[in-house]
Amino acid sequence: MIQALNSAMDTMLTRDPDVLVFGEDVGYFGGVFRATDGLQKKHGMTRCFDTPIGEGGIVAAAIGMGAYGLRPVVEIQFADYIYPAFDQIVSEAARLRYRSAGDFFVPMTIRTPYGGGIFGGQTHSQSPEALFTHVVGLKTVIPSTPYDAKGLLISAIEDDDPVIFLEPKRIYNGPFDGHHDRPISPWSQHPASEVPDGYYTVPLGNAAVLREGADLTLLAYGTMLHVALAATNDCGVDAEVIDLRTLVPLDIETIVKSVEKTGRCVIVHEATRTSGYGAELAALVQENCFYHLEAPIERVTGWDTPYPHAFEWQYFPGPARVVEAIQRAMGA
Amino acid sequence: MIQALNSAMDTMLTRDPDVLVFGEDVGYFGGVFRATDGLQKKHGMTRCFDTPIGEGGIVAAAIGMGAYGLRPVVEIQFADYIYPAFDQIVSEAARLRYRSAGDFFVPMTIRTPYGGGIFGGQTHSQSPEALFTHVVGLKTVIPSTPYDAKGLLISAIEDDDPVIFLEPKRIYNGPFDGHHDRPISPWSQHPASEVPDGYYTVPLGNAAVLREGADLTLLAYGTMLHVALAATNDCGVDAEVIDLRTLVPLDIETIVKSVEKTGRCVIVHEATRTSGYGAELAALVQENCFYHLEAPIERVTGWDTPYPHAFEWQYFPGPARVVEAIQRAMGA
Amino acid sequence: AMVLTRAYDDRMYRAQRQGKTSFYMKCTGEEAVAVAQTMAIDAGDMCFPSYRQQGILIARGYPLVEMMCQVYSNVRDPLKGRQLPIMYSSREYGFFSISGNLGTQFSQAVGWAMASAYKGDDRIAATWIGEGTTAEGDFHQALTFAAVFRAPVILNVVNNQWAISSFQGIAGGEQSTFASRAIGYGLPGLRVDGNDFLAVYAATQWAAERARNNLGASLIELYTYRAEGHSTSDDPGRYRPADEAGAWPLGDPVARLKAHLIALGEWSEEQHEAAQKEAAEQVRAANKEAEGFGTLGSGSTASTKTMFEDVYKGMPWHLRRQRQDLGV
Amino acid sequence: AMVLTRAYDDRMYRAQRQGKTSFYMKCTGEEAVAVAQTMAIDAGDMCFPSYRQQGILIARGYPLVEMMCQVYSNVRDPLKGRQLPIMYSSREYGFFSISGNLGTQFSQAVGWAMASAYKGDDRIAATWIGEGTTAEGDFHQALTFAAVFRAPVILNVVNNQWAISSFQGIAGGEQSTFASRAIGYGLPGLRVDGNDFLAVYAATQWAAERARNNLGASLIELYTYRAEGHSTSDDPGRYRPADEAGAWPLGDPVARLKAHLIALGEWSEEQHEAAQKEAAEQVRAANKEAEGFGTLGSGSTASTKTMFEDVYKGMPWHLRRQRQDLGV
Ligand SMILES: Cc1ncc(C[n+]2csc(CCOP(=O)(O)OP(=O)(O)O)c2C)c(N)n1
Ligand SMILES: Cc1ncc(C[n+]2csc(CCOP(=O)(O)OP(=O)(O)O)c2C)c(N)n1
Ligand SMILES: [Mg+2]
Ligand SMILES: [Mg+2]
Repeated sequence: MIQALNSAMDTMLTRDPDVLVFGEDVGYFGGVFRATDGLQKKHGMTRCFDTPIGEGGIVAAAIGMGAYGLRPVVEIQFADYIYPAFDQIVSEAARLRYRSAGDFFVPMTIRTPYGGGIFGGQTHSQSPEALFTHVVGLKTVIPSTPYDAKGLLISAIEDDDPVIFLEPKRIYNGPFDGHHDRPISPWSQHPASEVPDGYYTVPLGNAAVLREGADLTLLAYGTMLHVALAATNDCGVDAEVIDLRTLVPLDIETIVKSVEKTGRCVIVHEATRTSGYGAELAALVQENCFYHLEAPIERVTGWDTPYPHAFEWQYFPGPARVVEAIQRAMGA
Repeated sequence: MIQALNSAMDTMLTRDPDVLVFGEDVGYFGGVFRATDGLQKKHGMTRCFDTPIGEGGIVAAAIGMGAYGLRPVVEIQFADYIYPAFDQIVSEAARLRYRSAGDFFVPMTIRTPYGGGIFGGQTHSQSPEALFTHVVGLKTVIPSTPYDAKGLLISAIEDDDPVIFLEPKRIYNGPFDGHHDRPISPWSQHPASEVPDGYYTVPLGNAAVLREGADLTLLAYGTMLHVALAATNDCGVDAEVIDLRTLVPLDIETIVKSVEKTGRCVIVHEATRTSGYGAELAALVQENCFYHLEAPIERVTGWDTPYPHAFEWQYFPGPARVVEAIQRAMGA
Repeated sequence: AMVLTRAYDDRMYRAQRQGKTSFYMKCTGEEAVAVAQTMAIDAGDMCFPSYRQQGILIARGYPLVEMMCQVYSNVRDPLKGRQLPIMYSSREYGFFSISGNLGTQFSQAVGWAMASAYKGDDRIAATWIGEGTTAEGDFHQALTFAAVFRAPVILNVVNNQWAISSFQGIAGGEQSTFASRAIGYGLPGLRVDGNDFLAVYAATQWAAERARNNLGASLIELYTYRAEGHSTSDDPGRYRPADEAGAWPLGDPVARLKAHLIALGEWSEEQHEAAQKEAAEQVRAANKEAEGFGTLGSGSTASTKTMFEDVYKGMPWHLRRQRQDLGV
Repeated sequence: AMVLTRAYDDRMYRAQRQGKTSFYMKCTGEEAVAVAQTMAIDAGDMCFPSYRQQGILIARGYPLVEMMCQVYSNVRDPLKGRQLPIMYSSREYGFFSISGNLGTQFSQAVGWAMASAYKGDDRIAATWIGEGTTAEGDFHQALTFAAVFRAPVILNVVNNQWAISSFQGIAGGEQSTFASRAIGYGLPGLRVDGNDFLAVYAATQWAAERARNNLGASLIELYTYRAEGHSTSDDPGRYRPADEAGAWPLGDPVARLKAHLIALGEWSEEQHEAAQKEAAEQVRAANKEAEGFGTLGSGSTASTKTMFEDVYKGMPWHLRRQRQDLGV
């Protein structure tokens, strides 16, 4: 997936002189996860560069550049470190178009790796997506495959609104289905693993049905999408697995259509449970599909604790926990 | 309510030499809403003082003081201005006890006025409570009456965990039931408007049933609690009105007991809808009361836009909108 | 322009007192800052102001009527009634949307300047922040980024000695000057009498020159005095002596410039009175027109459905649904 | 202590390479900073370090075994396996819990110092930040609050010239020194050779004296060099010449102190070798004991149910329920 992201930025830097890429260790080094590897060498110091360690200043600079007319793409080294920029994101980027009645806007993309599974401890494992979904004026995008990662990132860069682009770092360098104790099945077995060269887009706001099924609807995104698929295989229930891809704006039709068909819904995310995005999904599903529901909507999530270093796999909501939820929903 | 809050801080400053009160314009001036009026004069410059305009620094100082062993009570002038302190709150205050295995903790209370209804425009009207309910390690409290305001604030100050104490500024100086076009019924008509002198507490984590009812459960907090009561009177439905008072930890039993009885639930808050705290409440209610529910859980909330200055009353979720939701729920 | 700014402030302040809007903020005593600085930079240069530089718009000839319509949140308000009064915005006049959140514009201005430099554009950015707000992280990030990326920007600290109720010492103004903050970043720091129109003009001209020649950013501390309350919601009587304003030795920038010009024989009492009359007249006329479009609460606003627009470039389904729920 | 610190680093680095834990960070070349500064302040003074001052704990005699158990996240880890290796915490030894979020400790230290002053306690606070992290808002807030409230704190900037892959210029180190940042706040700013043990000691003693006498805060820039990679996840070969470390003229603080002491006749090659042997031995023994309690992945951890503790002082219903869901 990391190469796909790199290719998306390379493609946009080539196509549009107004695109700039910057952040901490992003330029000469190419990013601590190598997402911007080679971009400075190819496009020059003025197009892809290192910044001081100040997330607030990075996002503020991007907002000012956006007001000028550029399309900044900034990297926050870990999602856990986005909070120093929170005021600039929430009070400024998200509100500028509205408060200026369209006079100014912020065509900025904030890329940041999120999620656990890498023994990163409590400050290299967070999944803060729910916070951004509550902030009106932001779009929140999370890819789960290399193909989508490139297509969605290009769409995000071309989008005229600020986009929070959360990257599942656990699958940066290969797939992971949550079975940490088993060999991993390679991307090649994954439908959307082929990444075309050059320009293409995957539109924001469209979910993808990755597996059709009749018995139950599984809603997931990012790394957990693969966990959901693994759980489906493990328990043999004919689940419909939906990859949300964009959290806001949400593809409600695809979800409602599926739940009206299956009558059962399990939501999976790695973020902490209380007020996580699963809460909004559960609220929407029961509002829109109440009379079709045959069982309570289940949420499988990270526990309401920080991500503990030594208990990585007790914390991570793996296939076993998803299977239990599926069985509870089917049993009900 | 403002006098009740002032009295709570006065009481605690008197009882406990480790309590300090500070923030922007809090000391000599007594706060832009007068919440700390007279406290510096009475308790001295070292107990109640003005700080530079730096919310991050204010909270950081409070965390350091907490690590020393003091009980800081800080004011963020408007909830809309808490974001510069977001990193210190989320990454530090909320996690310190956990990451140090109890070695250090933060007995800090952050007071901040929230909510609209005062023509404050988009940066003096926000209701960001949902963001804090998603952050593990924080407690989130919102009073709706003067009696509770004092008792809950004293409990918050005495609590050894960081508490986000959100104050409904619309009812600082008198009650408001959302009927902006009618004369207001005074606090005196409100059961919990009498505020005793001196020390007393209202425990965190307990909701209050403000009106018993058989037909439907109304969940609300802060200003909207009064709107919910007004709506109940307006539509004559026998609703049970529950004041959550503490959002985290939530009093789930009281809620479940009520919804199991009524089978219908309407949630009211002023914050924007998507991923607002109403989503978590809806998710919990359907998880815990699925087989008792006779109608979809309704959410009456602020719109997913910033708070627009000229459209105060089209934005504010007043009694009329609550009545509609109640009728939808009853009709279903 | 200073005279006009003051006349405008007086009128709008009265309008708020008459209940025609919810809120107003004057810049009385600080007119020289915005006006002289605007005159010292080019019309194409981009301003990232705080809420106390209405003088920029007036000096650039932005229509008074539009400013008033914004203050009244009426049907002609260019911001469609969304913003608190005085939170103007005009891309056309190089005036960035004012934020209620202090300090954020300071570091954004640096980004705009970086973009201008990247494009080889010779326009520069100028930004203003109150001395109280220098304590925010944005101030530090602005200076850091401006120094590291040699951004063509003028960073102005308006030291009017008060931040609502707290005097400049609470922001650290007693240990050192705000101008000296620049030293640690390797930026030039100038400190000028903000009530001396010509001094402000000269210092700004120097900094603009420097920025335009890509020699980098400058910080200017403008030492002035907030002669009125913080805003219409404020009561300075509670925290400072009533006569302090009068006692302030560096006086009124308008009176000082007037005296100076008269001494030079370039101006006269008569001309000044005439100018004041003309300004008052201009404001009166504009206000008449603006009030014609409605005042806050008069019900004459943009249509309610505009409330759901501009959250995003397009309107996603959930906002469309909410708009329908409201029935507009 | 410097020798011991280095021996400790070498052992733990090897342990990580052997897969006994997930992560490690060395302070090679910077040992003098933490060790000399710790010796120059009192045992009761409170330290708010970054992740590169393990020398503080070692200089204060914190048990190596406990440090190692933290690195191994094993059953004896005082932090119950919750934190990334090297994020130590010990209230007893005056060592504040290390945060993964850069810079936050700098302004917290000021708060601790304000509390100490409020209590009339004569203990002071000391805090460390990397030169790269000075760009964060916390740095500015720390200096502002320290100046305004005259907090008894020592603010140390460890300029090891690198921030992962970016050299100090990216943080603004070319336009001005980090020590000079203090000037704008009216604080003294000292700049010392961080590899000169005695210079570091003297500067710190002066600042501690000043703080203890309630004369206020000082900022010390410690100029040193990060001789190794940023962490075990880093590969400096990608961004700096392999021999740069060797070429660094101000050399190795251990070798320099050793040479100095030998010149004074206070120390000898033999004593030094003996000291190194002893340190290596001490570390070996401690590591044997620590590994006895398990290494990461060995399964020997605190019990899983502790994962749900200390989120709050008590355990609210939702965490109890989640613990039951996990079946522990
Ligand atoms: C982030 C933030 N914190 C607090 C406030 C509340 N507030 C509005 S103006 C003000 C005082 C600002 O003083 P100063 O920077 O000196 O500007 P002046 O009003 O003197 O022009 C404060 C504290 C705010 N608007 N934003
Ligand atoms: C808020 C935040 N942003 C980014 C990071 C990622 N990060 C960890 S260490 C580091 C470099 C810090 O360099 P410096 O401050 O010079 O300290 P040094 O490593 O040299 O001791 C970065 C960018 C972080 N941990 N926290
Ligand atoms: Mg001021
Ligand atoms: Mg460094």
